Amino acid sequence: MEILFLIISVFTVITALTALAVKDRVVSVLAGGATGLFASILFIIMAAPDVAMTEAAIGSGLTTFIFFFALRKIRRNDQDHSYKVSEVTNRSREND
Amino acid sequence: MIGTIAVSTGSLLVLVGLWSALTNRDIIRMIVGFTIFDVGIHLIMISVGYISGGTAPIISNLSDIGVSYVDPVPQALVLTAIVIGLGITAFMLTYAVNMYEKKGTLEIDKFEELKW
Amino acid sequence: MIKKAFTFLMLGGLGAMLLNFILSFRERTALPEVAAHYIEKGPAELGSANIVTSVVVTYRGLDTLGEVTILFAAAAVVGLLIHLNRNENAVRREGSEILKTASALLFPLILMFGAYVFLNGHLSPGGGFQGGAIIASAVVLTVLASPNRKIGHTVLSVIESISGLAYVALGAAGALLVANGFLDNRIIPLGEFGTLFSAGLIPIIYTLIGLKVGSELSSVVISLNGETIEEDDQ
Amino acid sequence: MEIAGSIFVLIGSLIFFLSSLGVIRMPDVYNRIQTGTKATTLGTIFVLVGLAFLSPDWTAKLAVLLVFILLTNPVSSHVVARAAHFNKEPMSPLTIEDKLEAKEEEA
Repeated sequence: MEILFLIISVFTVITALTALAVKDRVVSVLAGGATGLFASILFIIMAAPDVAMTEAAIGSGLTTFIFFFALRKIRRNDQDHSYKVSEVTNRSREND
Repeated sequence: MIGTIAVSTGSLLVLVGLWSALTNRDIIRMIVGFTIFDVGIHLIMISVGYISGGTAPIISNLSDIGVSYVDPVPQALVLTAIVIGLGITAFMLTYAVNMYEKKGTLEIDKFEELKW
Repeated sequence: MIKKAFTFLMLGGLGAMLLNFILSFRERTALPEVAAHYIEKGPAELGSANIVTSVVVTYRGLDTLGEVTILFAAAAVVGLLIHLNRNENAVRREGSEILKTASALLFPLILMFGAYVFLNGHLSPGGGFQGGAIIASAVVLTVLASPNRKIGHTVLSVIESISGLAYVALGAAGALLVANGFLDNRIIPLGEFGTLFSAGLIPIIYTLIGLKVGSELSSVVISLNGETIEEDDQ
Repeated sequence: MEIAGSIFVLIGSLIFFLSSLGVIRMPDVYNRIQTGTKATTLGTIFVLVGLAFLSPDWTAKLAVLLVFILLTNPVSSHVVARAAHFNKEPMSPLTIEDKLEAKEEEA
């Protein structure tokens, strides 16, 4: 059981680091949701099924949905959502 | 052993989330950092209530004696904390959307009104 | 540059504190006094098999009331801020026939599953918060399947206010009738341990919490899904 | 009983492994969705049947789970593929026919 716990902990940290390092916003949001999902497995092993259910349904499911709803509002004129500083600068200049 | 691993994982998640929230230039990814921070805090709280070899605090039989259960109080706290976390995330995202509508960008350096 | 150094310094300090915490962390071998009381006396006192439920609903019920209030405030602020500029006439691409049929079929099933989860909150893992999240996910499914349907907030707000009012009223009844305190669940008989209709008020209150949380999360989702005015690049 | 259940679970996990192999192996999004979903549906069914053998008193709940998976899994993969199509994800050059595109042009 400890080995399984250790492996899933490593996965949790790896997905969190992915959310930090990756360039694409969408992938970052998805990696954040995956962190919650792996953490809910950890909660089950630590004998907390209530918390695991809540984390899987709310922390991982609904939060990701809300992020995507917000991203859909944002992406309307930000078609190239891969994040580049120079582009953002140019666009704001055009708006001025 | 499980408790120690869980506390270490939670601390790493806290650090990663805070790092992401502090150093990113993109508001959406700062908010993702905050959710990761949340998950780390929840892991630490649950592992403080963990008792090695304990079972979940659900009593199927009143006459069961000698079964060791884990602490239910941190679990109840985390249960409410997760739901509040969703509310706070929705709130932050609403602000992000409104800021985007005002400025047309999500880059934090472009919001210069509050700079000193 | 200074900002970066400050960030490093802060994270380093926090990391050192957490490292210290990890190194001094010892797993508990015995329960603290309060938790031991909850586990030993809880089933006999309140009749709920799931101790987490009895802590959430009764022992720390006032905390839960405050928590639901915070969620209500968050939902209200999201609705207020996001509705400032809403375009009612925007048309979105409809979902396909398969998705619409499946969502019409699945919507009542998911609602039923949510009701199952919060009705059995005192017997098995689950409860109002989880059931509310499941109900909100059913609403997400309909919103995604037919995005052009206008979903009014009226029904949701009516359900939300009625369940909130009933929650506070039942809590006050516990204080007034039994005089054991706010949110006492023993104003109706406890019933047989381990059956669906047991544990006094706990299933009723958790159902109310489930309806309240479900309608609040659904209204957050619907608000965030609402269309905004398309800004043309001038 | 136990051996039969274990064999079913083993077949299920083998199908999972093959599906993940297919996700790496396939050339474009649509083929990946196809391998992924087909094999996860079948793999989950096998694992659930094996669990029903291993602990017979869960059978009713596992049957409900099976119905839910059979209802939702194909629909979700269909929606993902459709979204990828409308997002103009590139197809593999080996693709012969695109019926959705033809239907859109007709309409």
